[in-house]
Amino acid sequence: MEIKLLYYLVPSLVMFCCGLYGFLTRKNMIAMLISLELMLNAVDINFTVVNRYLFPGSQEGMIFTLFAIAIAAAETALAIAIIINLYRVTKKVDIDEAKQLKG
Amino acid sequence: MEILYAIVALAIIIFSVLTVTTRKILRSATYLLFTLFAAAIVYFMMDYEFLGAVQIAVYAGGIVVLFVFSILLTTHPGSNSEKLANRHVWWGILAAVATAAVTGWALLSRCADLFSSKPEMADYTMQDLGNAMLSTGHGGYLLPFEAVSVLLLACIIGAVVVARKR
Amino acid sequence: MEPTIPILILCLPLLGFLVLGLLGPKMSHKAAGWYGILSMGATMVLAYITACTYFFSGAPEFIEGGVRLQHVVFNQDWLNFYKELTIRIGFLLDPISALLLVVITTISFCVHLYSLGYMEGEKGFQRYYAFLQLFSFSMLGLVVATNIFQMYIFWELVGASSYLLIGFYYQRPSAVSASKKAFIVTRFADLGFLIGILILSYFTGTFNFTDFTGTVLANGSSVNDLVTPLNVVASFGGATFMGCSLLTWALVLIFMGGMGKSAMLPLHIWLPDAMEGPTPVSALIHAATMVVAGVYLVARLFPLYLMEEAALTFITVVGAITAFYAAVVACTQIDIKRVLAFSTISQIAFMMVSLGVARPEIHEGLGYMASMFHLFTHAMFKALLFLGAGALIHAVHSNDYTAMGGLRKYMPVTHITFLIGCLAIAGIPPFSGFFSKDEILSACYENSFVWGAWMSMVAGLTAFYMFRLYYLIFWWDEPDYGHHKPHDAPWMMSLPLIFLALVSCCCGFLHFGKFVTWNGEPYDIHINWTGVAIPSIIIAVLAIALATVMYRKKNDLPAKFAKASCGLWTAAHNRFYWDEIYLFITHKIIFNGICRPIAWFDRHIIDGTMDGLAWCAQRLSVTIRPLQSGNVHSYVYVYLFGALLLGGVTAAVVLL
Amino acid sequence: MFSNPLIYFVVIPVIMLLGIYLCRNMAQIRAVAVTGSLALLALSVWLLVDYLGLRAAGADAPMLYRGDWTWFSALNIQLSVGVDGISIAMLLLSSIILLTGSFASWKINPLPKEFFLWLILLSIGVFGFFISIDLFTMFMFYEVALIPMYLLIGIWGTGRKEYSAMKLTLMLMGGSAFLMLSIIGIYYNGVPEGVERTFNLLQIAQYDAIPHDWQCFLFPMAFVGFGVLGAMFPFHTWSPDGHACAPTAVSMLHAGVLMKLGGYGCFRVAIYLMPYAANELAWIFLILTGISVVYGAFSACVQTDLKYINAYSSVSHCGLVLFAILMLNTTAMTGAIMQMLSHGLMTALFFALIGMIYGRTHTRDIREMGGLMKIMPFLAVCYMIAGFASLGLPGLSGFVAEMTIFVGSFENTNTLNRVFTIIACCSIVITAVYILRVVGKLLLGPVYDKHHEELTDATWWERTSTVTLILCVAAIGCFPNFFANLIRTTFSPEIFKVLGM
Repeated sequence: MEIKLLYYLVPSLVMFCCGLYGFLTRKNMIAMLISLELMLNAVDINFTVVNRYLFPGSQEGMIFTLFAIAIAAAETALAIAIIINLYRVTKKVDIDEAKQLKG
Repeated sequence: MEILYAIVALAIIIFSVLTVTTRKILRSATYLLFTLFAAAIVYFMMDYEFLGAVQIAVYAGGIVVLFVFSILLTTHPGSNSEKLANRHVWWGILAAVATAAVTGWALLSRCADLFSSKPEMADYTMQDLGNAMLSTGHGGYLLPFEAVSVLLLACIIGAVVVARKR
Repeated sequence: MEPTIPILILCLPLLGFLVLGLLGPKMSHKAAGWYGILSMGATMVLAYITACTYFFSGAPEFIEGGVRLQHVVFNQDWLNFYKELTIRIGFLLDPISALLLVVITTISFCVHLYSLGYMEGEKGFQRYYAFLQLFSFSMLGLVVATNIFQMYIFWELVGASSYLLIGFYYQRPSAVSASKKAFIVTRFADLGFLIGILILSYFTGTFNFTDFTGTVLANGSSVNDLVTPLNVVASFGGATFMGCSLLTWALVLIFMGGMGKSAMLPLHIWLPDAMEGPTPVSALIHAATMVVAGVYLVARLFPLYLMEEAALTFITVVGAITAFYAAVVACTQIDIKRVLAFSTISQIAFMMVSLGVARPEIHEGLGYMASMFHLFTHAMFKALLFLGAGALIHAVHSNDYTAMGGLRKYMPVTHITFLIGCLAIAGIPPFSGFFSKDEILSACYENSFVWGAWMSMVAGLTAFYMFRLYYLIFWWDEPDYGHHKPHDAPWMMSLPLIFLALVSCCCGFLHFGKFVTWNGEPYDIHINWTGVAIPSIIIAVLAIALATVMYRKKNDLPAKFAKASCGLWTAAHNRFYWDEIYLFITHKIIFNGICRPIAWFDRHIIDGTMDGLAWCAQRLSVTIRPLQSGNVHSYVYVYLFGALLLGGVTAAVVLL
Repeated sequence: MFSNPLIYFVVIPVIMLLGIYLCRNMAQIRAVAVTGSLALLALSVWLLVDYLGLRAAGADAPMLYRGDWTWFSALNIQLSVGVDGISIAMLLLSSIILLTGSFASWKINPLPKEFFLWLILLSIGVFGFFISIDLFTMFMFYEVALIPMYLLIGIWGTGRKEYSAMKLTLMLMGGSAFLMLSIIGIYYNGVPEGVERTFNLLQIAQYDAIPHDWQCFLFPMAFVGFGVLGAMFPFHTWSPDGHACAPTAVSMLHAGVLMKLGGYGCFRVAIYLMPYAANELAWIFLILTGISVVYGAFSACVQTDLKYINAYSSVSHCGLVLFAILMLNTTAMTGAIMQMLSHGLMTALFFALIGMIYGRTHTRDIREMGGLMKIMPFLAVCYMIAGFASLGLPGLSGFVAEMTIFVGSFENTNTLNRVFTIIACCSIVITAVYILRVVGKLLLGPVYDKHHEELTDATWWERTSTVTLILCVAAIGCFPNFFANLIRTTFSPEIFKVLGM
C-alpha cells in the first residue's frame, strides 16, 4: 500500500484538534503551553508533508518549519519565564490568575 | 515503510490524545515528548533528516526539558491538576470537532492532491541548506535568518529580565 | 471752489477731538475749554465763509440761470466695492448743506462757549470738550456727504458721539441706561437705513446723491447714466415685494433710519431719556442738530421720495401722529428738560409733515422750503430754550419745575431770553417761529384740509405747553430757595443766550425762499394772512391765554383739570406707556423669550449633543471593555468562532 | 531653499524655540519672545512692501515667492510655499498678535519657559499653514497648530480647563478627520488621467479635474472640516468653553489667528478647488452660517462671563466670515477677509483686555464688577474702543468689513441669499445690545466692589500690547481701500473659477 499525502494529514489533524481541545479546557498554564506545542507541531508536519509531496523541487515548507521550530523554542522559553515569574507572585499557575497585566 | 507509518500515525494520535486528557501534568509533558518524537520520525520519512534532528534536539532535548523543569518548579509532586468542569470539556470537544469538521472539509475539497503519491526528490544536503540560509535573492533566507537570530537574542534577554529575582 | 476751506471745516474738529482726547488729561480745564472754543470758532468762521461763497458769490459752479446747483468740492475714494459702488468721503455743497453748516457751527460754537461756564469744575471737562468736537466733526461730515454711504458712516459716528455725551456722567446708572437706550434704538433704526441703502444701491448701482436726485453737476455731466430720478425708478424695473414696489420699500426703510434719529413715533423713546446728558449737549445734539438729521435725510433724497407718493404719505402720517402725541405728552411733564424734549419731537414732526405734504405742483414745493426754514429757526430757538433751561438748572440744581417758580425776579436775562424762545415756538409774530410755522401750515392746507387743521391744533397745543412751562418756572409760586438765591449765569453762559435770542427775533424776516428750495429755483414767500396766518395767531393767542389763566398764579385749576380728564392726564404723564411697552418687548420677549432660550439651547441641546457623543463613546468603550477581559480562553473561543464562521461561510459559498 | 523669504516664517520661530530652550530666567524668555516676534513682524511688513512692489511691477501670477522642495517623493508631497495678498495679510495679522500675545503673557506663571515653547510651536503651525500651498504640508501645519492648544489650555488655563481642553481638541480633531478625508479625496481625483498625482493647490486648481460627484462629496467634508475651526453652527461649542478656560495669550492667538485658519481654509481649499460643488451646495452652509451669525449674537446677550460673551461674539463674527465666503462674489469674499483681519485684531484686543481685567479683579463675572472706568481708565477706554470696533463703528475695522460683506452679499440676486443677508444685518443691532450691556455694566456706573478701588491701571507692557492692536484696528478702519485692494486681486474670476459661474 502506498502512503498517500492524506495519510499524514489525518494524524496531524487529530493532533491539532487535541491541541485545541487541551488549550481550551486546561487552566494550568503549562498544560496550555503543552497543548500549544501540539498544535504547532501539527502545523509543522503539514508544512513538511505538503512540501515533500506536492512541491518536491523547492524547500520552502521545510525551511519554514525550521524557523517555526526556532521561534517556538524562543516563545516557549519566554512563556515559561513569565509563568515562573507569575508563580512567584501568585503561587499558582492558573490562567485565571493572569487576567491583569500587572503584578 | 507502511508498518513504520502505521506505528507513527498511531503514536501521534494516541499520544496527543493522552497529552491532553491526562490529569497529571508531568505525564502530559512525557506524552508530548513521545508525540514530538513521532513527528521527528515523520520528518525522517520525508527525507528531511536535518529537520528531524532539529526536532529532536530542540523540541525533545530543549523544550520538553524546559517544561519538565518548570513543572517541577511550580507544582507539588504527585498533585493532580484540577478537575475539569464538565461544561468546559464539552465546549472543548465541540470546538475541536467543529474545527476537525471544517478543516476536514477543506481537505476533502482538494481530494485530487490528497491522494498523490510521494515523488522522488533530489538529495537535499546540508550544504544546500546552509547556502539557502546565508544567501539573498530567490531561495535565500538571510533576512529571516537574521531576524530569527535577533528574536532569539531578544528572547534570551527577555527571559532573563522577566525571570530574574527582584 | 478750492477744497482747502472745506477740508479744514472737517479736519479742525477732528483734530480737536484727537488733541483733547489724547492730550486732554494733561491740559488744564481752562486750556482745554479755550482750545475747544477757538477750534470751533475757527470752524464756524470757515463755515460762514463757505456758505456765503455758495449763496452770494454767484460763481457759475454754484448758480446757473438763477438755479442753485449742487457742487461737489472734493470726493475722495474711501472704499471701493464693485463697479461704480464706491464709498467716497467728499464735500457736497448745495443749499441745504450750506444752511446746515451754518446752523451746526453756530449752535456748536454757542454750546462750546456756554459749557465753559456750565461745566466749570466738572470731572472729565477735557473729555467733554473732546466729545463735543467729535460730535461736531461727525455732524459736519453728515451734512456734507456726497453719497448715501458717507452719510451712513457719519450717521453712525453721530450716534456714537451722542452715546458718549449722554453717558457723560458715567457713574450715574440712569445716564448709562439712557445712553444705551439711545444708541440701541437708533441702531435698530439704522438697520432699516442700511437695508434701504442696500436695496437702493443694488438697483441703481450707485451711492451718489447727485445720481439719485438727478441734479446736473456743475460741469454738466453725471457719474452715471442715471441723471434723473425717473431713471432710478426705471432701474428697479417694477420689482415688487409684498404688494409695494421695492423702491417704496427702500425709501421707507431709509426713512426708518430718519425716524430713529429724529425720534418719530415708535422710535421716539430714547430722546426724553437722552436728557440725562449735560444740558448744553441736549441743546446741541438733542434739539438743534442731530435730531434733525432724519429731516435732512428725507430732504436730501426728496426728489426720489417724490417718485413714490406712498412713501411721502407714510412720512406725513408718521409725522402728524408724532407731532400730536408729543405735544400732548409735553403738556403733562414735570421735568423741564423733558417738556423741551417732547416739544422737540413735536417740532421735528412738523418738519417731517411739511416734507411729507410737499409736492412740486403745490407752490413750487413750498413744504420743502418750509421744512428747512423751520429746521433753521427751530434750531435757534430750541437751542435758546435748552440753554436757558440749563441756566435755570444751574441756578436751582434741579430739573423739575416744582423746584422753580417766581424766578423772573432773580434771573432777568434768562427770563427775557426764555420768553423770546417761547414766543418764537408758539408762533407769535414777529418772532422767527411764526414765519416758518406759517409756511408749514400753508403747505399742509394746500395739500389737504385735514392735515392743515390737524397741524393747527398741534400748533395750538405747542403754544399752550410752552407757556405752561414758562409760567410754572417764572411765575406761579415761589418755593423756599434758602440762603443761596438763584442768580443769572456768568457772561459766557448769558452771551450765547442773548445771541440766540436776537437771532430768534429777527431771522424770520429772511427771504428763505431765495436760498433753499427743492429744485434750487428761487421762490418768493407770500404770507397767506387771511387763510392761514391770522387764524393760527388767534389759536396761539387763545392757547397762551388759557395757559395764563391756569398757571400764572398758584391755584388748583390744573389739579382739577387733571382729575377731570379721566385718566388721560395720567396716561400722558406716563407718556402713554411707551416705555413700558418697550420694556416688555425687550425684556420679556427678546431677552427672556429669545436670548435665554437660545443660550439654553446652546448649552443644553447643541453642547449636550456634543457631550452626548462623548458620553456615547465612553459608554461604548465601557460596554466592550469586558470583551478584553484578559481571559485567554474567551479570546480563543471568539477567535475560533470567527475562524470557523469564515470556514463555514466559505464552505457554504463553495457548496451552494 | 533659504533664499526664499517665506521659509523664514518657519525658521525664525524654530530659532526662537531653541533660544527659549536655552533661556534661564524670565527676562531672557521675554527678550527672546519679543525679539523673535518683532523679527517676524518686520519680515511680514517687508514682505507686504515687496509684494506690492512686485505687483506694481506687473507680476500677475496668482501666487508670488513660489518655491517647492520635495520631502516625500513617493506620494509627491512637497513643501510648496507661495503667498498672495490674503496670505500676506494673514501673516501680518499673525505676527502682530504673536507680538501682542507675548506682551500679554509678560508675567505668565507657572512654567514660563514651557508656556512660550508651546506658544511658539503653535505659531509655527499658523505661519506654516499660511505660507504653504501644498495640501499635505498645509494639513501638517494645521495639526501642529492644534496640538499645543491642548497643553496650553490644560496646563495654564483656568476653571474647567481639562474638560475644555479635551473638548476643544477632540472637536477640532474630529474636524480634521473630515479634512484629511477630503484632502485624500482631492489627491486621488485632482489630476487628469496619466498625470502624476499632486497635493499642490495651484496645480489641482489648474487641472480642475475633480469629477462633479466627487466634488459634491468632498466639498462638504472640507467645508465642515475647516468650518469646525471657524466655529460654524452647530460645531461651535468648543469655542465658548475653550476660550473661557484658556490663558490670555492663547485666547488671543486662538480667536485671533487660529479661528481664521478655518475661514482661510474654506476658501483656499474647499471653494478654490471645488468650484462646481461650491456653487451647488453653498446654500446649505449659507443657512448654517447665517444661523450662526444671529445665534451667536443672541447667545452673547445673556452671558455673564466676559470670556463667554466674547466667545459667542466670535461665533457670530466668524460666522459672518464664512457667510460672506459662501456668497461667492468678489465683494463679499473681500469683505470676508477683511472681517477676518478685523475680527482677529479686535478679538485679540478683547481677550487681552479681559485677561488684564481678570488679572486684577480675579473675576470675569460682569455681575461682580462695575465702574471700572473710574478705577482703571486706560483699560476701560481700550475696552470701549474694542467694543465700538466690534459693533461696527465707522473709523474702526469692524464697520468696513461688515459693510463690504453686506453690500457684497446683497449683490447676489438669489432670494435665499438676500433673505439671509438681511437676517445677518440684524446682527449689527444685537451686537450693539450685548456690547453696550457689557460696557454699561462693567465699565460705567458706580463702582460695584469697594475692594476694586485700590486696583492699578495698565502697566507699560499692557499698554504696548493694547495700543498696538488699537492702532491696527484704526488703520484698517480708516484706510480700508488699501487692504481691500490687497485682497481683491485674489478673488478675480480668472483665479477663482466659481466667481465666473
